[in-house]
Amino acid sequence: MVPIGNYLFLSLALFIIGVIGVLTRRNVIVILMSIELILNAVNINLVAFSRHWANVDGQIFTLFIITDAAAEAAVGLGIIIAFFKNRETVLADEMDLLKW
Amino acid sequence: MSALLEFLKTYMWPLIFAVVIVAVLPLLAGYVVLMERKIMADMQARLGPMRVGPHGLLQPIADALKLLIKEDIIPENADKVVFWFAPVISVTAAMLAYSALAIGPFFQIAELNIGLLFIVAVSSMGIFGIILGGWASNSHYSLLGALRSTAQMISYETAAGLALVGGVLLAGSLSTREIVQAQHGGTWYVFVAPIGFFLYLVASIAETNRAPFDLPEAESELVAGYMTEYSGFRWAVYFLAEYANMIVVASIATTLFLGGWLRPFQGTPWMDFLDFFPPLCFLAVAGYCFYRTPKQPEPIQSMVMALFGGLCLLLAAAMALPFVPAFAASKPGLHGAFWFLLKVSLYIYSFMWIRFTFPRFRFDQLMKLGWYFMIPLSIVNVLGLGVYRVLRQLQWSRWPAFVLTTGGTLLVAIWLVWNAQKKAAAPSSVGDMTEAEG
Amino acid sequence: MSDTRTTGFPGVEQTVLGADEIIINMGPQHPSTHGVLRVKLRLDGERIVDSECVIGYLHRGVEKIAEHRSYQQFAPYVDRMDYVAAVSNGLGYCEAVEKLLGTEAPMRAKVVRTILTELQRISSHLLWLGTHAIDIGALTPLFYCLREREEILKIFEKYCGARLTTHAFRIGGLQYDTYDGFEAETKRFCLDFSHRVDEYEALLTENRIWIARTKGIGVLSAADAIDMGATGPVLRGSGVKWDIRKAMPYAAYDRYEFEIPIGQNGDTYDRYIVRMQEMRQSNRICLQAIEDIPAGPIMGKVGKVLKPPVGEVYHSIEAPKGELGYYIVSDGTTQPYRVRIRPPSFINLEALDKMIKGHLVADVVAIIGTLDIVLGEVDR
Amino acid sequence: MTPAQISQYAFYFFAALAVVGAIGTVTVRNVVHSAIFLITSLLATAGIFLTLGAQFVFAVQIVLYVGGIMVLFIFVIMLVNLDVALHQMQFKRRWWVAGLLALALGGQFGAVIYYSRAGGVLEIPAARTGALSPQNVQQFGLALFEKYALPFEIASVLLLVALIGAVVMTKKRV
Repeated sequence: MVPIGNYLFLSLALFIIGVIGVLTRRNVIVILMSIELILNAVNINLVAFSRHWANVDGQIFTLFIITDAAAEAAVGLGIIIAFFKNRETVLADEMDLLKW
Repeated sequence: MSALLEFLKTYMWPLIFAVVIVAVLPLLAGYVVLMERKIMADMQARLGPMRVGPHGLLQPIADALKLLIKEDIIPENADKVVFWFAPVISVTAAMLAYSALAIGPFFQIAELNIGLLFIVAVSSMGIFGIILGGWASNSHYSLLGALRSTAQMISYETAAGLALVGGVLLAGSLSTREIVQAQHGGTWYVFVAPIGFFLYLVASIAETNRAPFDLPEAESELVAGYMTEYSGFRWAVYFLAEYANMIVVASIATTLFLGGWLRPFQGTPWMDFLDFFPPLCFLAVAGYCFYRTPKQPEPIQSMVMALFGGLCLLLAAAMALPFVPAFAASKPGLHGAFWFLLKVSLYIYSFMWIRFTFPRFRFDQLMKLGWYFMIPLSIVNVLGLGVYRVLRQLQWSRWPAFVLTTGGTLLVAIWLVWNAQKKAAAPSSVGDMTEAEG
Repeated sequence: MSDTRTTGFPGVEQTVLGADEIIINMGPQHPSTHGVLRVKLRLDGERIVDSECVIGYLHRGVEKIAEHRSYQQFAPYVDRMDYVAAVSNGLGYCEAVEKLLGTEAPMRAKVVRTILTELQRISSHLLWLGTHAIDIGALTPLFYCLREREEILKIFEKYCGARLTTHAFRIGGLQYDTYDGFEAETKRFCLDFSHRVDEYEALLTENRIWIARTKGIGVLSAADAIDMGATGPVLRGSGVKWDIRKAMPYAAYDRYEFEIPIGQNGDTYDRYIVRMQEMRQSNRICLQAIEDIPAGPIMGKVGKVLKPPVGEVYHSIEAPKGELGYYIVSDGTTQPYRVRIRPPSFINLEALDKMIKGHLVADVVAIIGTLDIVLGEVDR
Repeated sequence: MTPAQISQYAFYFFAALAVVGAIGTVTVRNVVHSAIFLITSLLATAGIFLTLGAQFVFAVQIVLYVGGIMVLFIFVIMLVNLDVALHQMQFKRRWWVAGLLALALGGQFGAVIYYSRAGGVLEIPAARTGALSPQNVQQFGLALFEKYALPFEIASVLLLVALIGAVVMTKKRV
């Protein structure tokens, strides 16, 4: 049985890589994908603790997080498409107007 | 080393089954293609492949060899790595799905308690093979074909998934084995949920991109869709994935709606003579092969024909084995596999029949059918089956419950069709075309 | 996210999501443009805003060739225009020259010509039906159609030795009399054929997908059809009752009873129905004609060297695709001074732009199919 | 090799795969490749769920995350123009500042985990009532529809809102 610390370190690694992606990349799509990575890291934590405490609640929260990720992806990608239509770019630092 | 041996010993049967599936599936897919060509030819007043082997029996092997030794063309500016592994994703997804399917009570790689969900999940991965292949080809035809294909598969996967939920609701389990066992002695779910079966049939045709939903490969519009730039063996791998997927959806439908490996009329004693059907069936095929053997034009063809006859004879003997008391235990495994594969074949035959009969939908019509008809109806179907279960729990007998729920779902279906027709409102009917002159 | 409308249409260098219009090329090597037609489409998303036909890929200068051939020598050339209806082409040309000469073919020749031309109409429509169906995605009708077409081609082959470019008729009548068993074979085919049409109709006419793909697609109003000069099934599909076989009878058509099927809405489905009915009517004509082929000579009185008087003539017939007209000017020599051909496909093709506007790209395939064009005839 | 051992090896394999996929996601230039790496990472995570005995979450992860969300991502990547974006700078100008900050954050979290493990906080608790049943799906379903019925409904409303929002935003002309 793998100790829970290992799961936590894995989750941490994914989380940090996700954060680095969000902070350093310019492409909004990659930023969104990095956010997915972060959510994923959280999911690992939840499931690991769910087994740790022998309680299914953590897994249910995972389901909610995945639902949330789907909603976020739909809206986020919708915004990207709408933005791309108007400005023809997907770079975060060019999204510098509050309206267009 | 001993650890490895122990591993092999523990998982001997699953490993053997896995190897069998990986080895046999391409051959099987090849022969499904041959059968498709033969059936198509029969329906179109032709003979089909006749040259390679007697009645074209060796055609799949010749085709595979030809594809293997063809030049491997990768288009310029293509994304080579993605181009290389996209077909592999497709075929892997299709093959992985077999790991949870039970071909007979004995032949199953892994019994999973999320069996059906696992199959759906894994086969949804096949989309990536298509979309990445279309993208990596660096061709507009491919990309457009891939996007169409993906949009279509996602839309119809929803309907197919909801249709499956109906069946799962009745069985009360996701495990393929338990679903089949739940139908044992009772009625197959196709008779309890005919609308669910119909929905799955249509959705699975669309999901496997076959006519009349074969828009991604609409030859008259998009050449060959996402496969346009593929040739040689990579193309064959895509083709294999397509046919493997067909077998997967047919297996799912068989498991969930057609009673899996169960013999028809399992519960009725006087129908037990059906037990003799499997060996007799093979015996008849073998007899026909031998009857045709002397009529072949070439001696080598006669030999191959006799070989096939012998093979069928062997299979007949295998099917007759359970009637020997010493081997009676092998009956569920052997006959189960026979009935399962027979049902799968019939399901695939209906695919082919539909393909050769209907024209192709237009893309917007296809999407409309998916979103405005299939998905609402499958939601209502799930609702109806839920009501059916509750009614059965309330000690209703089968027929009133069935008529009530299926009738209700059917009414919704009619309403949906009627509504769509009202919306489309064709300008006027064609009426009588001819008029007598003078 | 079904917004696939501006991605990667073939022939477009860059696709930008915001772009409103793109231009794509269909053909000349497209599998369903029936030869070498090239259509430039301007699209708004997948909807067609504008189109332009580019033709001439199969131009062979048939009209010019005529000026350097004697009248008889030119006769085989017309077979190469509408190569799926060579017999009809030959009939039009022979009758035009006969008119110019002021002679007429004997009755027996006329009846045989009528039978062969009607068989040719059936075979042309069969080929149209098969390819049209396969364009829309129905695989099977093609093979049924080819099966029956094969019977017709066998009759042609037995009659004149050729299947496709038959050169069946001669100026002044026929070169060959009918072969033994011609009547019996043709009659057997005709009696069988009406059931075959039922078979095709069983596959398509009531098919919901077929109706969805053809009804309301490529609508051409009667007024537009007349303005564009469309003829044949395209015109009749729009509800105009115009058939040269009735209006200005030629060959032996005035001897037989038949009806002119017309449509109402002028859409692809109506044209399909019209052609199906036309096959039945052609069959009916054949059956009537085969019953009594008058005895007598097969060749009228025409000399070995044809020298028509100075003058001009226009003669048109109802070819399977519409009005096929020949305008011949004679300067009194053995060679025509000018031959101008009015090809039905070429003129019907003009309606394409009107018909595909506002439809989807997938409908273009159906609409090109319903026009029943042969590029050999369009380009000549 | 016992099943426990297998699941141990599987964990390390999937963990390595997940980390490699994640690194690939944020570093490669081509967005499609980035998405492929992310898919790898998500699939590896699904495998990790399997080693944790969460079969239902494993299936949901593949169906929803990989089969749904990632297809959406790839769709959008193909809709927006790629060729231009390829030649642009992929990282922000002061990326190293952000990177350092993120690493510092990671160091903190790592220290927390490390010391709590050393301190025995992460030991299997004595109060644990029993192992998760192998009938994961049943347990999951019961909890979801009894204890968490309301959150479930709220989540579905959230999805509906997102759906409508996405449709409205991407409409051609609002």
